[in-house]
Amino acid sequence: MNILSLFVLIPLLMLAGLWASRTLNQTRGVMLAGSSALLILAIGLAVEYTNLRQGGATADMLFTDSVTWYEPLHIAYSTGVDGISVVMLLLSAIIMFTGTFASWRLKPMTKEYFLWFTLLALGVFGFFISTDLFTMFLFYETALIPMYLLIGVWGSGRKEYAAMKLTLMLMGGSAFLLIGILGIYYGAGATTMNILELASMSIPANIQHIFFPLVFLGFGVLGALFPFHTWSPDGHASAPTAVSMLHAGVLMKLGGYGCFRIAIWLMPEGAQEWSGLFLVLTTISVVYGALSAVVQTDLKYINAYSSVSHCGLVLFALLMMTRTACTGAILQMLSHGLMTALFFAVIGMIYGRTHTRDIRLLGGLMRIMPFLAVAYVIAGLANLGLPGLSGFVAEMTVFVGSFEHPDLFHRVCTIIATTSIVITAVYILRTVGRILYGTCKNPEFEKLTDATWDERTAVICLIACVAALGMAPYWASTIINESVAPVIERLACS
Amino acid sequence: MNIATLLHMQPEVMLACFIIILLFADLTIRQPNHRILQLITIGLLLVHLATNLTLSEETLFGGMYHSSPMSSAVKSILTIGTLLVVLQAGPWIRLSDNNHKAGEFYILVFTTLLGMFFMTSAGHFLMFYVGLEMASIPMACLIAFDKYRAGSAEAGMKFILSAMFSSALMLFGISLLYGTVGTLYFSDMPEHIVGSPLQMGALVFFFAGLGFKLSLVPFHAWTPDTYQGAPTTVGGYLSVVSKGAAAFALVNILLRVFGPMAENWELLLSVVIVLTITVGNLMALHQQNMKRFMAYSSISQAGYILLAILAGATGTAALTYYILAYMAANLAVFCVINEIEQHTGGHVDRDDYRALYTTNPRLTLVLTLALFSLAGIPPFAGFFSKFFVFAAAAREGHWIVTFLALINTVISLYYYLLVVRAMYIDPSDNPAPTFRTGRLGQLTLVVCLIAIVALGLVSPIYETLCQAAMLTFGAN
Amino acid sequence: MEYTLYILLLPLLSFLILALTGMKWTHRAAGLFATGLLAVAALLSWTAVADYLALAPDATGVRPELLPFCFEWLPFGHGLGINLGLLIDAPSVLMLGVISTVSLMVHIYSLGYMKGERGFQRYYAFLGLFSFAMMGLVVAPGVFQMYLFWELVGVSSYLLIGFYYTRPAAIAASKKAFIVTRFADLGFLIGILIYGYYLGTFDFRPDPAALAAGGMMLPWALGLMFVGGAGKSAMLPLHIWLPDAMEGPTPVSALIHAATMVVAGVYQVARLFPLFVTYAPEVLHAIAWVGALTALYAAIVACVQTDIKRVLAFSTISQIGFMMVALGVCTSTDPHTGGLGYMASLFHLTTHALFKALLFLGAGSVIHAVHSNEMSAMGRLAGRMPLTHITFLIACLAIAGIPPFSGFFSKDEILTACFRYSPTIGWTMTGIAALTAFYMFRLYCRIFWGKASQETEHAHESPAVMTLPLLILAALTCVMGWVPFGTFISADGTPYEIHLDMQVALTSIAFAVVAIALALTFYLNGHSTVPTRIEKACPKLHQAAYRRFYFDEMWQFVTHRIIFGCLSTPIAWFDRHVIDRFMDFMAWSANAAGEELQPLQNGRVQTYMILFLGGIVALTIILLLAAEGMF
Amino acid sequence: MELEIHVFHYLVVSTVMLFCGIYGFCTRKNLLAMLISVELMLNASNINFAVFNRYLFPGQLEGHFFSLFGIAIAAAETAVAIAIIINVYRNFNRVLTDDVSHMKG
Amino acid sequence: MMDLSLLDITFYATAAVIIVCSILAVTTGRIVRSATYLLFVLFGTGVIYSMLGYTYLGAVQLMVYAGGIVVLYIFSILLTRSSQTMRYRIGRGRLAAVLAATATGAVLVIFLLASQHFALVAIPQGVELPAREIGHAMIGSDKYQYVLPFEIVSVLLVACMIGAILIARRHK
Repeated sequence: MNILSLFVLIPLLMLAGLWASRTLNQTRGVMLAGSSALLILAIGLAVEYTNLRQGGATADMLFTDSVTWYEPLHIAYSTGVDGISVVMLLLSAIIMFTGTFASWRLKPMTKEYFLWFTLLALGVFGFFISTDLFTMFLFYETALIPMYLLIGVWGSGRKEYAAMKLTLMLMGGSAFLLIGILGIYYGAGATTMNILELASMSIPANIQHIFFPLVFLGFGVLGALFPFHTWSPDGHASAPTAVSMLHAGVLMKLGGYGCFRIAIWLMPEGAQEWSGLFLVLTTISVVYGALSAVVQTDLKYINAYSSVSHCGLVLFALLMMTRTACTGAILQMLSHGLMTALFFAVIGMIYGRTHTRDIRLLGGLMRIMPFLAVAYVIAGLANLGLPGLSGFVAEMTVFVGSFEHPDLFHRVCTIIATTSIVITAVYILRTVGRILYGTCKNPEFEKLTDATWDERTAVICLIACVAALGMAPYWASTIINESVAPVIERLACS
Repeated sequence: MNIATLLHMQPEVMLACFIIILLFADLTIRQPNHRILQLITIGLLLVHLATNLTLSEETLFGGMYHSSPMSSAVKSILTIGTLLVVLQAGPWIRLSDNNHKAGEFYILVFTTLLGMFFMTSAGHFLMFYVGLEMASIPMACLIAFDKYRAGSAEAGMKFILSAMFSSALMLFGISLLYGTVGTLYFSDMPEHIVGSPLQMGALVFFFAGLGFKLSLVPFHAWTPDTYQGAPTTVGGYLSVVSKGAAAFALVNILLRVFGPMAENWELLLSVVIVLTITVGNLMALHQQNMKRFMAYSSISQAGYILLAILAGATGTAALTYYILAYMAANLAVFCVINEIEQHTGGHVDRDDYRALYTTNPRLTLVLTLALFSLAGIPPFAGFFSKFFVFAAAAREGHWIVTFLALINTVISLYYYLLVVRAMYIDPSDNPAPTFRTGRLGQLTLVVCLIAIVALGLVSPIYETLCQAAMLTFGAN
Repeated sequence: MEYTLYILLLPLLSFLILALTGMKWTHRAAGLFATGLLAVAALLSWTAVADYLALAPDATGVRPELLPFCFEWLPFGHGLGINLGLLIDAPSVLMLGVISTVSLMVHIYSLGYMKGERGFQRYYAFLGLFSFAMMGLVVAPGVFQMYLFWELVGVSSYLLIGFYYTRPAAIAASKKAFIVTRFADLGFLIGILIYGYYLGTFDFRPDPAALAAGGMMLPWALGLMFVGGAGKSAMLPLHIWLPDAMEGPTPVSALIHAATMVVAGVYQVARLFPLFVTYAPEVLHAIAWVGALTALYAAIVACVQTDIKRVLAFSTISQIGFMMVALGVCTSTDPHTGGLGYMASLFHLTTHALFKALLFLGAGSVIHAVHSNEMSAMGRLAGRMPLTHITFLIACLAIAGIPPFSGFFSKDEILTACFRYSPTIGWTMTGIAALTAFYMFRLYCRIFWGKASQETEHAHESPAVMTLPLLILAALTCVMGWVPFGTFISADGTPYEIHLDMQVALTSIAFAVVAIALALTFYLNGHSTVPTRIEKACPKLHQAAYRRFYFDEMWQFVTHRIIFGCLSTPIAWFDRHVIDRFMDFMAWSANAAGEELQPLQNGRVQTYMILFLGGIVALTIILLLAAEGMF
Repeated sequence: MELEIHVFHYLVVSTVMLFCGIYGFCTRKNLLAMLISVELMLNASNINFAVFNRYLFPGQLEGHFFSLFGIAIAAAETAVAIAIIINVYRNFNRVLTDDVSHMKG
Repeated sequence: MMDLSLLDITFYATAAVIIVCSILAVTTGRIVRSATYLLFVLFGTGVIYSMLGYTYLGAVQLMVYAGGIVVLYIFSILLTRSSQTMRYRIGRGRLAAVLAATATGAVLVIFLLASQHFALVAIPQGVELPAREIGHAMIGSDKYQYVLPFEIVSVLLVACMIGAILIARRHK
């Protein structure tokens, strides 16, 4: 039994356990045990992976394994991880762990909620461990659909609309994706769906030119690529806390990861051909998202647009196709995942108390709920790229890497993209100033309490991770950088 | 001719014997006998399923009858479908209006099934035609089975008139074909098929007849009215078993007879696929009545089935697999609709399903998963079947059609989610009361559920079908 | 000198401990704890200064640069990466000494000033963070570390300005400070990117080969980096945040917005000075003009402000302008031939840090006594607050350039350097120096003399814990000028003997004395009508100066009207109403198409069969046409 | 004695018959009248089979038998259709398509 | 101008009757007449079968259709009082659509048939298809023999009978 399969097996066991659970405490127990197990597993994997690498393992992917599944189509359940997957798995495990705590007191239908939640996590983990096109796609879609119910049933506001919009747009993206996958498979004349083997084949350039944009767009929708990002504000605004966390924290990363792992790695020539157009779109995403966030009045909208901007930066960096930029992109995924989860967690907790997310109605929370307020500030600072927190590391890597591209057009795009850090500061500080500082505008709020222990656990975990990545980025940066290398080499050859 | 010949067509012969057994049972067992008859039918179908193991290629009656591993597999699938339909018929057939007609119901079901068997293993157009009619005419009786319900009568009328119209046109098409070819044996025809204009016309006329059975746009219009009016159980039967047989018959004839005209029928199919999926989806958006809704859903599903046919020999395994996966999901949905209809006094509107989760969580879950499977959401069977179909079509280079079909999955997801939304999200003042599903109903749902989950994850099923397809059509 | 690491770590420790557990501490314990840690850090810094100066210079008189600690923090690949470490050389130890000294003074002072304030622990935590960041900035061996701590400094400044977070003005000011500097930092960042790309390193001392190859892009890199420096150092037109930053507690203003953080820009240019001089002299001279303009502008505005902290803030801007000018007028690294300004600038930076901190702390003491920032609430405080008065006077004399106080010496060097570069700039700076003397004494008079107000009735001298730092700083101000600064620090590291250019010195003294005299006549007794009359004579000018020449309004216009009004709001609208609507439209059109198709399904078999027939006919025709090759 | 009529002439007759049937089916509102029209359509194909068989492929009796079975099946169909129409009449009291079109949309 | 033999004339006369009666059957306003015209068409078809030498087929045509089905029609017409409801006609728009579709279809089919260029063949008259041959073909199981469909049709007819009775039977 491969260690990686445990990432799928544990959620499956959790699903069974949840199904069987009869009381609220049993449900929580299953979730706690399962998500802790996953977290430990992810950490263990990270340690083991690092050891192996230091021990001189040079294969592109480690822990590879493959079980033939559908012989006629060469579909296999193949697994394998490189540095990128390892950090993504770690991220997912962290978010799932904290998400469990963030929804500790969720009502009603707690059991069902966690069932869907775990199914979503199953999809995410499966996606990151897979190296088979079909299996990846399978897990990808598995992760998408629970969103509908999670938002629709447990969400708030215009939840039905938002849930439907999100699901349909993402599924629309996956329609593009599927045709792209088939294009790769048949275009390469392949006898395998394993990415590692496909990467060693060469797909004809004309095929790449057709299917690269489809795959990129397919994943790009999930990565909030302009102009297909509009599901994100509504979806995030309506989703319950932990779902926002998991969605913005992990699910949106599936987009970036897929773009890198499938679109760019397998179709380098297509990537070169199309990078111009997509670069423009992602640059727009970066600036546009940030500018839109400036005038929003709903906390979650602000953060959703901020996610558009930050995830745009991920795709932006990937398209720069330099090693440093791609490393930066992955770091940005990691960092954005953590800090945006933190953000959504805190926003959700504030919303749970005040029942409003309108920044015009909030104020003076620093005095009423200092813990949450401080957490919010930290999340905000991480978002605007304060050194010592994760955002800085990621953004700097992205910018330095993007600037490595000697082309003037790329340079201009980079410079335009850097302006987002100023705009980010504007909307973060505006929000902080409005809701945390100042005086309380609603006497009702004076009675509100600060975070409970479960919420504190979630928030502290996330802050710790954000700070850890921000202060000691060497490990993450190095293992990502190593793993990015094969892709860049392939790009360079094309 | 000898007895051995009959053994080679054992599925059909057995089925014919079953009809006689049922006839006698119906006459000899005292009324009300619906429960016993149901059990007998189930038993007979199980026996049939167990004994249907022919995997060799057989040509009997001078080419009139042709069975292949694939047709054998299809027959098994159809039998399973029928079994599931019979299993879920309980709550409906025991109604006081119907319980004395149970014998007729099962006989008619068997007759139509027999017709479909002949349709799928025909080697001659006459056989095919007779099989087709045998699958249609008693079906009309089944549709009009609730004869004191206006809807059922109306549906029966629409079905029989449409069926006659389409079969007349198809007959005309066959006659034209005969005029150009000079024979009606499938195996002798391809050498005379040259793609002359008259043959093209004949192809379209013939295709329309099967398009009617498959409810392809623009030959689909009877479908919603019929599904809505027909007894729900029959609706399920019609949507799955009848469609499956027609699909296989179509691919069989297109490949065996019209093989030289592949270019023509690929174009024909492409147009019809896009129309079918799109129109089916668009029309389904506005449906409130669940049966009608499922009718449109089945129209759009037929488009995907056709997509597999478009892939030709490559697609046959995907086609059969698709039918299987579709059958599991669709019959689960119809079973749930039927249960709710029978337990709430005929409520079949989507609004009646509001907040169903609060009262009947398990039923809701089954329905949800079935709908997800229909929409092609992993890890359910529908996802795999759709993927295989798309893969087959893409492999044959039908990228644009595949792409349009894929885009359409998004629309279909929308309307399936509307149902899910009604059940989980929308509030309701008086949701359907909590009720217990009967044993056989539960069994149906469990079987469907297992199929929905396991069909995709367990690969040997598809691989077996692939082998059968390879043996039959030489496709790999 | 490995212990220098602890100079950084101690404030950080103070920050971390107070931030994580501060709420559980008593005010007194927290304050003493932080102060104690900082005192140790300060002691270590002084030791470091001493140790460094004790190092034997090499043959040319240059002291070695030490790198006691360095590690790769974040690798980027291609040999690039962010290295964190400590670069110990003359400017950095000097800065360490200055920062830790002022910071210690402020820590001690705040024990009294902030007594009883809500969030006292938080205050000390932030002070610790700031001290850590500022010292990290000055010891940076590379430009990226500088940027990193630069941002941290910015954020601690933000947190401290917004310390009174329930006051709307403080919130707005903190936001403004951060965003304006952040905007400037964008330039810094892009500069760094260019620097790193073309020179292949982020170190301050790039490889000569790389310099030769990538040197032509260096003016851009340096110019853009200076934008960052200009933002931090409140150069025109990015100065607008500094006056508003006075909303923070006064000791904070003393530490951050007078002595240390705001001179980061100067320090940055000084750090990059060799590159500036060699590869981008034109940028350097542009900096000089920016500095001169800023100094002039700020001095004029300072003359008419009535909030004492604002006056001090503008004076700070003006003085930083002096430092910038000093750097900008350099033409070589040799202090004897054209590199004098470098030494002068850093000298002035040091003296200014001390006397400006003194001024602010003194002002804080006054504010503490009268509970107001407005001049109108003060007057005749000399008797009531003798210690404050004396120390404040010393500082005023220092800034006015009256010997023997420290300001005189450093300013004199600056003016000398200016005159060497160009008489125009020399005379301009001399004039500005006179203006400085004028407005400082206006301030002095209106606080300590002039008319008494109601608030002054109950004013009394501050506690010892506040006056002690004043006295220490005053003492330093007195002696600092006599330090042979040039022997320790010069542009190329070689010792330089400071000698007064008597002509320049006398002129500037004369100007200063006249200006002081004028100020005393106008404001000493508080009855002179001259100022009012001048005000009346040119109301527009006065108004303009009072409103700081409408820079805030301009920025307000740019940010609110253009960024918010013309970009953000339309984009948000566009997103909701065009892009999102387009997605909705697609859904809607599918729905509408479905509805349009409904009539076909009219329930009549005839219609269905017409459709059927029509379908057959159409399909046949399509097939025929296709066979004819029509498609 | 030989009959020398071009096949085409028969085909014209059958085609006209077919389309008459179609026309009738689509224009009539009475269900029985529609059924009568369908009879015409079915009959048309039968003629075709017989004619093709006799004229073009006289060797075997395929068309002949097709016609024969066609007649039988048509009869069966008609019987069932009439039964259903009678049932419709019982339910609706009328046999007009306009009345029997409650299900639509 | 080709000269017409008696047989030709018989054929064309029959064809004319068939066409005219077809048209009348679908246009007449009285349903009983419609059924009668249908009868004529069926007779005409029977005549054509006979002319082709398929006397057996002609006989079946007459017996099953004329003897069975048309009678069934008449009964059901009376049973459903259909004669009263024949006045309802479809709207003009739809009529135009039907006419257009029908006419296009007819033209298309005739065009297709014409494009095939069937050969002109003469068939001998008076040569009947022997009933023995038909019988052999009907019960044989080899190629060109039809016992299997024959048997199936019997099952079909049984099923239809059961179904029709089920539907039409009035009481429980």
